[in-house]
Amino acid sequence: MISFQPTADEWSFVDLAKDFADERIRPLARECEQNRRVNPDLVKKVDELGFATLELPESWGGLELPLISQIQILESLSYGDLGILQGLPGPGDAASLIRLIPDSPVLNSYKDAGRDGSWPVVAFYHAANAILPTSEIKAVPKGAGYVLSGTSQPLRLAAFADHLVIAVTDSDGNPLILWLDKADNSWDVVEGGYRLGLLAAGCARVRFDDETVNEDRVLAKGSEAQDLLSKALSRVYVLEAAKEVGLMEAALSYATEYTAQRKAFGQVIAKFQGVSFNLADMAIETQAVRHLVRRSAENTDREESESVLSTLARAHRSLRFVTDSAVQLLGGHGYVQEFPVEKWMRDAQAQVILYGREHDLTIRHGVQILDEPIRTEA
Amino acid sequence: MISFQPTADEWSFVDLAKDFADERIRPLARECEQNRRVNPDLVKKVDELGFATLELPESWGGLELPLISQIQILESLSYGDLGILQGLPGPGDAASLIRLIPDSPVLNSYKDAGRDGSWPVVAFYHAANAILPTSEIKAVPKGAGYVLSGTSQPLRLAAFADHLVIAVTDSDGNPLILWLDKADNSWDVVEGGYRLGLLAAGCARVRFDDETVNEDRVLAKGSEAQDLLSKALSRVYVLEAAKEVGLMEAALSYATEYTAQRKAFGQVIAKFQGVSFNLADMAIETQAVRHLVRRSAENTDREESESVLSTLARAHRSLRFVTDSAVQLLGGHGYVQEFPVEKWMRDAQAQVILYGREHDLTIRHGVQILDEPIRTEA
Amino acid sequence: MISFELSPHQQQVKDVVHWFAENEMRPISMEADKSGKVPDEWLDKINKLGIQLTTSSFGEDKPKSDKKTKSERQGNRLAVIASEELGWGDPAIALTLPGPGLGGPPVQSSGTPEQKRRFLSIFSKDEPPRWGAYALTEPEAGSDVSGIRTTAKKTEGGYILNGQKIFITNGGRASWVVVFATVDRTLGRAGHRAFVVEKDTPGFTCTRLAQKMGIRASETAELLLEDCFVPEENLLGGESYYETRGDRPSGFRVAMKTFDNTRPIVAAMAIGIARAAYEYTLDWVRREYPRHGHFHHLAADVLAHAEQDIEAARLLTWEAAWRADIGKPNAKEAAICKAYSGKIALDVCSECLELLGPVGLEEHIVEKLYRDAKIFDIFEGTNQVQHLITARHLYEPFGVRV
Amino acid sequence: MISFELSPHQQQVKDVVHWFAENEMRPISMEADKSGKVPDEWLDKINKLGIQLTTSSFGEDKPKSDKKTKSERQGNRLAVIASEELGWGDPAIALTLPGPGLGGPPVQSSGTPEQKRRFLSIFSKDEPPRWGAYALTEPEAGSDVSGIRTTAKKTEGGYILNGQKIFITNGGRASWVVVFATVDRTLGRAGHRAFVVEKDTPGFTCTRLAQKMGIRASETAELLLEDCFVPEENLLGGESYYETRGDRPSGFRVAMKTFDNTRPIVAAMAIGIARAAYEYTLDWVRREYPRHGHFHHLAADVLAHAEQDIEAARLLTWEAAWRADIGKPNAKEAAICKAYSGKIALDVCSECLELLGPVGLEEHIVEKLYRDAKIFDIFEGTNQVQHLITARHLYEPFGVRV
Repeated sequence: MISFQPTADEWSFVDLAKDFADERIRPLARECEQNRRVNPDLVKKVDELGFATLELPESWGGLELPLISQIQILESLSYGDLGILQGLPGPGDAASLIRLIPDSPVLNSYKDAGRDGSWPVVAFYHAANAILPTSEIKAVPKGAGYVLSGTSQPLRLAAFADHLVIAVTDSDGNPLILWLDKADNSWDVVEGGYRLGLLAAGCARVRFDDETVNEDRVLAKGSEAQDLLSKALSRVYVLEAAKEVGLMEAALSYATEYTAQRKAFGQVIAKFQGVSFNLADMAIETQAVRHLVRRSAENTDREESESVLSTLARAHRSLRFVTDSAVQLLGGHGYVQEFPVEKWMRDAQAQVILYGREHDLTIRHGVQILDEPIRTEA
Repeated sequence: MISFQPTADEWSFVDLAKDFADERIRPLARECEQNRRVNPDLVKKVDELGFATLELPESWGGLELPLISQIQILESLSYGDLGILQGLPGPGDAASLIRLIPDSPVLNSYKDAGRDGSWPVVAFYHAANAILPTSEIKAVPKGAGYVLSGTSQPLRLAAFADHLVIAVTDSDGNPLILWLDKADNSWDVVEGGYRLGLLAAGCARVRFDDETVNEDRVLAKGSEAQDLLSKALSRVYVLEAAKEVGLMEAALSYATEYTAQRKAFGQVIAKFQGVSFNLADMAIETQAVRHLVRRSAENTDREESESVLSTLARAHRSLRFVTDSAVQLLGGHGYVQEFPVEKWMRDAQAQVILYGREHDLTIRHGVQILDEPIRTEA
Repeated sequence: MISFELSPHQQQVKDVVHWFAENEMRPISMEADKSGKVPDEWLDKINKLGIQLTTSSFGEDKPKSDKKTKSERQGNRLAVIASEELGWGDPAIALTLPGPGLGGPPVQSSGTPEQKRRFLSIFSKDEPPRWGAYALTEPEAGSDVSGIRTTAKKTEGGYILNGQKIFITNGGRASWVVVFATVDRTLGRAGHRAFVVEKDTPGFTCTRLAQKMGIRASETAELLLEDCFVPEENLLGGESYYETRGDRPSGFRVAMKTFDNTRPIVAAMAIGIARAAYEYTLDWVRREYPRHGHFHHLAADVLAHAEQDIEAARLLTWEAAWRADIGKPNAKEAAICKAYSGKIALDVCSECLELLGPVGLEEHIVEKLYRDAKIFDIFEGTNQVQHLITARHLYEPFGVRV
Repeated sequence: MISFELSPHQQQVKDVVHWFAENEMRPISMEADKSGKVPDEWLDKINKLGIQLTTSSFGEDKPKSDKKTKSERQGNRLAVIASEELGWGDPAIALTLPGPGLGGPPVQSSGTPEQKRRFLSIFSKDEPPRWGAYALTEPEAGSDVSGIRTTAKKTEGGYILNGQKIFITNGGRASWVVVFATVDRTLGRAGHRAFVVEKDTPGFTCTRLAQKMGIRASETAELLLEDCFVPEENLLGGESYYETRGDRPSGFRVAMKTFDNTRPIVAAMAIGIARAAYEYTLDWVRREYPRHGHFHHLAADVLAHAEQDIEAARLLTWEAAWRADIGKPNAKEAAICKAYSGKIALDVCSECLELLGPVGLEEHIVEKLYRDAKIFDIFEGTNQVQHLITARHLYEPFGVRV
């Protein structure tokens, strides 16, 4: 039955998230950006409320929510500040891997480490989006293990990471996923002079200098690794797209209130030609993407992930449009740091850079369509 | 020296064209569409005024104008009605081929036939844009000649054509351009139930049923043919893009006048939210494309054709936008045939269909850019 | 629970209507466009089958409908599901299906019991096919009510109407037309009245049928009211309806509110158009395009965008319908889904034509859909009007009216 | 004759400025962005070389300018050619080059001979670097003049100014600022006056410098005027200028008209930004991307669009400058080129960032250009204002004002 009605549980969790975003996250956004790290008290509070473990399995002490529920909560949190959300320590994108193989013995030590509810930081490197041979990580089989070398592109959370997930195709052409622990393996963290956005998200490159990795660090190999990565990325992409919707909503509602109340030349800005149409377009885009994300979440919960790539691509495009429009509607005030919208536009651009190329995602989805049998159902 | 000033000669020719477009072409647009053929008196007048031979060489009795001059005149004529312009008999796109090799003996009989100023109709088939093996014309070498078979996609002027230019790659992989005369060769004309646009332009498919073509019909072969086709198409694309600018200008000025004068709810439509911004966007697009076409014309006159593909692609996109916007600004009146804009939108869509795929043209230009050395000059 | 899966009943409605669209509408589609007319014998046959276009409660009384669950109304959702399939079949023929059409909702929502009976009962499979129509637009005003110039002057036992209406779907063939007029322009909305004007009423004529870019098989009429006497009992809601409410034009507002129900239906038809173009083109590209290289990528890019636009439009439309079903205000959502669907319908058709290339010029469903699609961004409120409504709702909490 | 080829002189100006941009600006660009400041010693050095930003007659007095031909003025064309190169070098540094800046044109066009001498002669390579500034925008009004609230009250020997100005480029470091104020709001435009307020005038303070998304090395000041006495001789044009013209605010209009000259310059800088991002990315893609497959096509598509947008923006900007040179009205063209260039500058940067992928996050010129670009769609009149101006000119022949 077609319905847009959240469940009662979702309502109450979303309410909690909204209040938390308004009262706790939004006020700290600039401070966390300046410190390039999320305020530790805030992190503690996030952990207490359970927002950090939406994706983790119950057997790990997580909430193991379906994606359709998670996206509603993440959207509300991200309304507070995407920059903070992306800088929260913990398993990050790797949570989706853990969700899929909670009983893997490779993950035991990490599982133990997080028993107290405070999870060590994991950064997730994968080459799915990699086209640059000169800056990629290579894995050469050696005995039952591997030797890693090379430098990654900038990754989220890499600057803070205690663990690394490395998903690559090894030099023999076999897919491979490794789970590394800073205690056992070493890598260098290369931080750039980031000024664009998501400055609290710990973006950095990681570099390996012929690092030997033992067999017991292999999370998956071959077609199993391929399948695992593909499923995990589908989940990650849905969750990230939901965060983008939250940021769009923030920009939309801020711009609405600003143009409704701010006067210029004796009337509120809303009444000037072009302003209200631009605002309507922002609202339409935001709502369209919200629905697409929900659809992709529902599909992925049912293990049908066909539209995820294009949904994320659309979220990227719409996020750039909506945050840019918010700056534009605020005019000069949109460009200065007393108002949040300039930060949102920078965060938005950083976000879309980190999570896959828009055109690439779309074309990959299009190729899937062309290669599939025609769906007779809408 | 950077200048946007037409020469005195251009001014006077453009003035003539403008008046002619207003007084003679525009009033006959609907009639010619209904009759699916340009009014013969109008054709005669066009011939008398020399508008039909702008591209033909002087040695052929043509005006042999540089592209930069021709585009200004074509833009003004097309302001009257693109549908009529595209249905004018004569050499059509083949004029650009003739311009490049006026002395080819293959063309002698055509040259003689047009000595009285009334040129037989030529349709121009080329496979440069062809991706559909099932509907293409094949040329198989036989002795010194060729055997043609297969059916073309719909071509402009094919329904009226006395001559055909066939530019293909033969079955041995060699580029080839043939010039056929209805007197010597036979082909079938397959007319579809066209209802979209450019209905006076004689669009049809041509079909060959193992037609033997003698050696003396070969206009060019091999790299010469390749080069000739490429140069001719550059000229054709510039001229077609200029016609599109004329149609944009027509739609822009009609929509301006309509929204400035028509009232709804007690005020002129111009004052409603969104209308004037849409109009401004139409004006900006039209002017941007006008300049790009001029730039491409200037480049092509200097035998640098690098930007022609993307200019035509942009003209296509902008033409669709501007003619669609004109319909939208007229509202319900835009959709009915008492007003010209619905026809312009249909003509526009037919035009962009006939002259190359927008995305394809853009990507081909992009590949050129990537393969060229960096231009250090702007 | 948020869900986008059709229930068995919803799926059944979709399947039945799709079957009809594919097997009854599509075979006559191109010819109807060419001749500018839906064949009478076809309409007779369809009418005998009991198939009508009743936008007010579309799917609830479908031929094969199940016993309805009491728990949740779903008429609006069924209506948009069915409308998408009809738009997929042929939008011009869909608009020509017998029934009260857009005239149904105002009669349904504002008519007296006697009026409902009198005007709605005539649509029956046991009678010849009949139509109702809805006449709001005038030469000097688009599809909004505030600019109405048609006058209604009170007289003995009724009203004298004078005015002109344009762009009236089925206005020529309709058995009756809901005509909006004003008893006094200075009263503004309080002066507006809706009348049911019956065919062959003296002074009421169809002056001409418009020639259009598309939906050529659908009749678009110009109506003229010259000293046209309409009896009191044809004043929608009846005299007492306006008297008791004094200046409050609430009855009229209900009649206007039908836009909130009809816009999702129009949006759904537009989505059907886009989907028809997309499916045809996808199939064609799979057969005709090379399987690699840049044409392959180009087609992938275009088709992925088209699929997504259709999906997004459908979800926005479902949302508007769902809100109506559960009794939530949906004016903003109705405006949004109409604005979005009207626009993407044309975009998708245009992009599909690009993929087809010159063959797309020929007698071809995509070419026809392109011409049909454009009106969906114009009628039932232009895209601009939908944007304005959307913005108004966004600004409402701040007391600002744009 | 229509031609888009640079003359030898135009080419020379372009080459010289490009050399400067590449060899003097670029090396300090990233560091200046990081520290939010153009180094003083660099400004000293540049000033000693005689390089200034004088927007009024930019290129005509370039260091290496040839003997000018009498036949045709080309200052505006030279200005946009040079400005594109400066934008390419670094827009924040370009805006910080010593000179009268945007304050120059009003002094040049409306000042008395004595004022021109007094205020414009201080910019010299033999003096320390100095700046002029232009203060129009106020907290309650964007970059249009009609909403001005800063007051000027006539008093013995001068005026008392009260008000606040925001977003003033170089407002803190400027030796003088052209301040717009009104002697009587009820007079509308006729009440407007422009004053040259000199640094350290009592009551005139720079209250703070804005922290911005981009152009961080450029100083953006908030200025406060509290009972600030400005002598009569600093009223631009002098007292008699307004007396003799009565209510006709033509002098003021001339000062406003400077937008028609400055907008193409701002547009040209935006084009320089886009070109810098494009060239960097093109070079990078050629080195790093595979030479075939869908990434190749993706890059081809993006870069072809970027190149075309840059080209179109440049031609629109050249047209606006050319019209100014030959004395034709160019307000519409100036608005169009500003609207177009301001928008595509950001678009191109954003698309280039997509091609760069995650490495684009790092200390990277394209990332910086993206942040810089956005202000070019806002200052000197937002994109919306440019659209409105364009529409107004389109409707002017019909006597309609939107």
